[in-house]
Amino acid sequence: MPKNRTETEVAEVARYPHNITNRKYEGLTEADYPKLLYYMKLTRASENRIVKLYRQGKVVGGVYLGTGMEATSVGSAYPLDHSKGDALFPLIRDLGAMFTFGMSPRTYFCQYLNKACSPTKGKDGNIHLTDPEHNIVGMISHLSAMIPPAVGWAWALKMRGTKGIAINYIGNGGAQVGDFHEGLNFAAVIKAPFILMLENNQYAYSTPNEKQYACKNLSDRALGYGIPGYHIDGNNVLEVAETVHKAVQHARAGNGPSLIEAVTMRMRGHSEHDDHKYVPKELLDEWSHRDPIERFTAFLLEKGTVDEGALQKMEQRINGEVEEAMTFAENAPGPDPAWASQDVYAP
Amino acid sequence: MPKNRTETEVAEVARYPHNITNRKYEGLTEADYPKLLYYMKLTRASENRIVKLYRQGKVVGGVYLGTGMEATSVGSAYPLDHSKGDALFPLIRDLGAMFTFGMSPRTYFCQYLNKACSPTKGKDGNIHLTDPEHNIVGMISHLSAMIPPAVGWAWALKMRGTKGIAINYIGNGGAQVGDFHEGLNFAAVIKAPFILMLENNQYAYSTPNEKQYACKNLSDRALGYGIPGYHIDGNNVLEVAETVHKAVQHARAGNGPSLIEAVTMRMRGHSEHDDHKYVPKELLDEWSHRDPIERFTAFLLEKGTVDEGALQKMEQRINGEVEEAMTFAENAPGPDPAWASQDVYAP
Amino acid sequence: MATITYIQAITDALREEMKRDKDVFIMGEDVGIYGGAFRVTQGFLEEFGEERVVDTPLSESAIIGAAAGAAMAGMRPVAEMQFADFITTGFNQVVNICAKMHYRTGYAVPMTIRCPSGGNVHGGPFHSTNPEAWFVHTPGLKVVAPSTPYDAKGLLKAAIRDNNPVLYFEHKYLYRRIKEDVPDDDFIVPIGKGDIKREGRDATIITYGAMVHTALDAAEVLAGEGAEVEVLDLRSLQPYDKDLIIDSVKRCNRVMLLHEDVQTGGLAGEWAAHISQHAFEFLEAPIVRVTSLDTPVPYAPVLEEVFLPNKEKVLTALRELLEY
Amino acid sequence: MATITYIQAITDALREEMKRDKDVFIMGEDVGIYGGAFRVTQGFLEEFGEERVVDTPLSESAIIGAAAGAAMAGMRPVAEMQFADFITTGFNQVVNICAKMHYRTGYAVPMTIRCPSGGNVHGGPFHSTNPEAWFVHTPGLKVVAPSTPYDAKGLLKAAIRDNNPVLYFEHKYLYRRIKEDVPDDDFIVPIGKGDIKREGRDATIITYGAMVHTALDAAEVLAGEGAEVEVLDLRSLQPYDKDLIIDSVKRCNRVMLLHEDVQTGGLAGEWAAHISQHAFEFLEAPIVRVTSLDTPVPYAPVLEEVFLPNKEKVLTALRELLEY
Ligand SMILES: Cc1ncc(C[n+]2csc(CCOP(=O)(O)OP(=O)(O)O)c2C)c(N)n1
Ligand SMILES: Cc1ncc(C[n+]2csc(CCOP(=O)(O)OP(=O)(O)O)c2C)c(N)n1
Ligand SMILES: [Mg+2]
Ligand SMILES: [Mg+2]
Repeated sequence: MPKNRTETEVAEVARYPHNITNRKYEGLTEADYPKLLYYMKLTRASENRIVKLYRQGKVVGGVYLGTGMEATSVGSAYPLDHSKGDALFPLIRDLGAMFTFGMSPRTYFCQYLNKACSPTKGKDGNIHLTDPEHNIVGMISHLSAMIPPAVGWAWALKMRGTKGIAINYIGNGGAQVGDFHEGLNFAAVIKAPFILMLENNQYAYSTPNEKQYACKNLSDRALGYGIPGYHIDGNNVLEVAETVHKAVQHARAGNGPSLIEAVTMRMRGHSEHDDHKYVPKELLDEWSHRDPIERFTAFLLEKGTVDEGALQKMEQRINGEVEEAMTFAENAPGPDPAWASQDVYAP
Repeated sequence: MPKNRTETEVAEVARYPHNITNRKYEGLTEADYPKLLYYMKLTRASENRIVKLYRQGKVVGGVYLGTGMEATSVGSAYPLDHSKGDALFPLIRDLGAMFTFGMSPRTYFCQYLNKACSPTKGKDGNIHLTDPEHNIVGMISHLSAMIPPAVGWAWALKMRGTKGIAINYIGNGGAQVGDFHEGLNFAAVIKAPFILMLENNQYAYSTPNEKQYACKNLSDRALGYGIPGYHIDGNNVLEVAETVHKAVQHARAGNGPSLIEAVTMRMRGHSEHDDHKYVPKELLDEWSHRDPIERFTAFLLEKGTVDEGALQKMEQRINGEVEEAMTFAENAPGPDPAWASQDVYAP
Repeated sequence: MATITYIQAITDALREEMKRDKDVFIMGEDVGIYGGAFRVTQGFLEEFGEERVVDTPLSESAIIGAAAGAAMAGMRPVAEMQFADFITTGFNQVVNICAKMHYRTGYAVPMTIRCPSGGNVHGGPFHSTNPEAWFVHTPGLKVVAPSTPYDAKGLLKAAIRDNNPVLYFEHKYLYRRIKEDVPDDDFIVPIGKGDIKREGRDATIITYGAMVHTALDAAEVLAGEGAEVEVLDLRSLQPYDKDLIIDSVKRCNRVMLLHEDVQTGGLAGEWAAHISQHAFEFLEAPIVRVTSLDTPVPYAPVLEEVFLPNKEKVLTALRELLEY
Repeated sequence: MATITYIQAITDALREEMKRDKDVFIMGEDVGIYGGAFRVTQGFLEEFGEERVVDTPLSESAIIGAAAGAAMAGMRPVAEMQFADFITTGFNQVVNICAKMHYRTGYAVPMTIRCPSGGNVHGGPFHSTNPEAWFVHTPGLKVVAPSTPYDAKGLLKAAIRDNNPVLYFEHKYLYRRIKEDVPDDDFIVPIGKGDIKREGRDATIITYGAMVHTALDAAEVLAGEGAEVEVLDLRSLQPYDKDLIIDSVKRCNRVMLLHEDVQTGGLAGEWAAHISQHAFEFLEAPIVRVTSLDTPVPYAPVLEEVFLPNKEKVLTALRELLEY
């Protein structure tokens, strides 16, 4: 048997797990750091608020959280810019990316509460969010199915002569679906300005990675498409943003797609009704020490980028925003029943 | 951008293109060589005969040939054995594999002429052959769709405690379909005794490889499934048989699937109605010097394994077998019209 | 006899079949350690081991295709779709591999695909559909859709023992809402046989799945108003009980076709064609269809209510039918 | 005016639309250098360039999905399936991405999927099917299936200009067998409008695609026997021309539903339900279905002949219908 000569190279930055180091991160300046922290904290605060509402029975259907994954989510969206034509195709755990892309907390709460003001008008649920104003396209449930459309969107950006990019997300479970393969291969062949962000949070519902795939790193698959593959620490927001920045440069230069595997952990159940019992306690304990927000906060304090006062202000601001948005949504009217039969077809 | 550290390692034997070297090929003895030649020649003779029939208007539908690919087809089936429970899931260009697996020329001609004696009873066409007696399962047209069932079959062999293996084939076009990914990944996870033989014959219908994929070698994809990947000379029947032999040992030892990319060339049109004009003449010329049968014959003569007399005898035997089978099929009755509505369901 | 829920009936059938036949095994996403998204196979991993209760990768096409291959090689897989909706990503395996294999090659494909389906659970466009009609329209497949614990158990056993690919649609809304006494001893409900769930003489409602209960509720109301409405539960959708339909129509002369699936191109059409061809002279009123709207399934409860058929909609249409 | 074949009409429509609107582009397997398996786009690569005539990898799901994404971002892709049969491997993209996008998100998906379909060309189980019914049963999609060069051209233009995903089923049997005069100037055939291809008064055949010609042939024979059979070509299958159907049934009072697709769960059922609900009082005979057998499409000509509807089968059923 031949040795496969190696696994895909792990990106230089990815000696995982490690702490955030005080080096220069490509594509970022220190002025970006507090913003990254803000989006991560806004994300967690919003999700915590939804959980409360859920426990009060005010949410219809399931609640899906990105707790523990905020660095991946926020860091990956940060280098992109909807006003440049970039488009975001997020998954259910990517609230952070949506906020970073410009979506307002109101939109989130309206959507989760199925209100008339929700971007899907109550026709789709939970975080299948669409926010056309910010080029955010809501996912369908079928995992990996958004990859081909996201690639097609990216392709259209190229056909139209823009420099825009589309970024899409996939899980360590969803990466086993055929569309992952067809979409990424097609993107590579047409050199679509496309980034696939693989959020490897160790589980797919209750299924651990050894039952999902047998390769070492999912980023190794990049080799089979002839595109750059990165394997990075998904709990270091700076490393995530830096890596996506590189992929963005690669795409904007006309060199096509990249695959980025961010290693992180889903710190809650698949959805809030899932007791998460199948995850060994030690594993959760271990990961709790790598919380992306706590880690980054400690780093910023140590570095002196922020001080306690600034942190407090940030938290106040976030609490205010979340409460405002939630109150707005709670008081907003529900969808008009007549909408049920409308807009199946475009005019 | 990180360098992907490497492409999959090319199998040691695969300094392609090269001539057949006079070394020891694992899993083979010199006594096997004339048999390999026989199957290759039988394949080409049978296909040439079908083309004649086709030109006489005696064949319904398309004719698909493996001309130029006989070494890949025959060499890959040779290390397996249906009497050990091994199963063959061939494609349209794998007549050589079917003969090697034990199927008779009669079956081939009955099938191509849609006779009652055809294994699909006239219900399926051309070389969608099924030969249950020899564990040959006929393909469906949808490329890559046979991978999951072939994996499932292999899995069943394992569940039932046998040492059997299933081998399935895929093209350089078909390898872009989602089932390639889902099937191979699943096989890797469950360690199914499975071999996927990728016949890279440079074209998919009229589409050249650079429009199918952007990676260097399709065998690099093995890395993304955590299985051995081989990139070999598909026109050297010994190298093909040796590589499959290794994959067989790997599978029988319980270590799971392998992916083998055999580099070869489709020397005729996609089907006989295709004029093949889109293939540069120089490319065909170049490949014509690598004809797997001529090459192997020259090697055997030089080595002294066979002499001209033996070759002549072999040809006579083959011609006799082909004529007998064809005459049998031509004279055989067609399917009973009543069969059209029968056997949709198993009893 | 024990009083069990619809979902328990499914669990019981699976367990009993696995004990009866060692070739039966279970595969799907999260069916092992988690016991399935709906906990149908909870405890099975411990009871039957990893070899027979297989947590698969997230790959519907591989699940269905591998099940088909294993079935052809002599096993009897029961594959679970986490939701029926996800069968669309394995669609080709179902309609081209499973459905056509026996006709083309003579290889039997004895496998069952369990599909938790249906709405009224606020699941939205991708967790609420009733995709059975696509498969009824694919020769080579069998399709069943029980409405009661008894039928759920008997049909699942029949499906597992059948030598063909059977799609088993289990309605999520019924899982824990419907209970009944089910005999302890082994029984099957034959595929292809319908069941009169309520006898009548003034009109027949032909339906299946969750809508059987909606039909029964409506029939009960009308009984109070003096009309006797028959409720025919098809149970099997392919093959379906053509004779029972004709027999009922001949007796009741008015027909409502009711299903939760969307209307255009749906199964009610098939039944209407059958009836209008074979019971034409017995019809005393137009055949009426009551179905969901022709839209994706909306998420918000207030929209889903407009979308789905319910007792009131059935009653309104029934009254019209009876007055015709 | 020029006399052109059905396949030429498709080519002409594509070329004219690509000239008219620079957002229109073509993608699919072998559509470029080869000009498509049926040579529909021969010469397009030279004429429009690689950017607008794209040879794709062998990946139906990526083709359909990428087309959808490009459409959402403002393009108007026309994706070719090499054979309609292969749409099953991209099924999820069609029914869950394309069909539901506008309803859920408000993004329009202006794309066309060309699907060379149908049998009688000895293509066997995987190159002969008529998969339209699955899509008619999926809200959010439009489905058309022309029978003549005029309709082929006008409907393809309408499909490309439509702001929704349109599945365009072009029947391979008709490609080079049917010719007619087609105006040179720009025209469309509106989606949703049927066409009376032959007027009659004694019975109506409702059909589409290749079967329109079978129906016309049968009607011609019966005209010689003194019966006037109307032939209603639906052209669009979703939406379909409900009013025209009812109007015709009201005039002719006897109905045959004819399609090449298999019967159970097929479109004839939909039409039967519509008629038996809305023209009940005008029916003087049972509604008759003539369709293919409920089997995969067999390969051998002698078997395919048994499988498919043809003039003789239609005539036999028509005579019975007229005598009822
Ligand atoms: C095609 C498909 N099959 C099944 C499901 C049901 N399902 C929803 S989430 C999930 C697990 C997803 O795991 P992963 O991709 O790792 O994403 P994560 O939830 O961990 O972020 C499954 C099986 C689905 N959504 N799509
Ligand atoms: C899923 C699918 N899409 C399209 C086709 C039509 N088709 C038949 S053969 C072919 C090219 C196949 O190329 P490759 O896989 O390289 O096999 P080869 O013919 O070269 O052996 C295509 C596109 C098909 N058979 N299956
Ligand atoms: Mg995960
Ligand atoms: Mg090829």
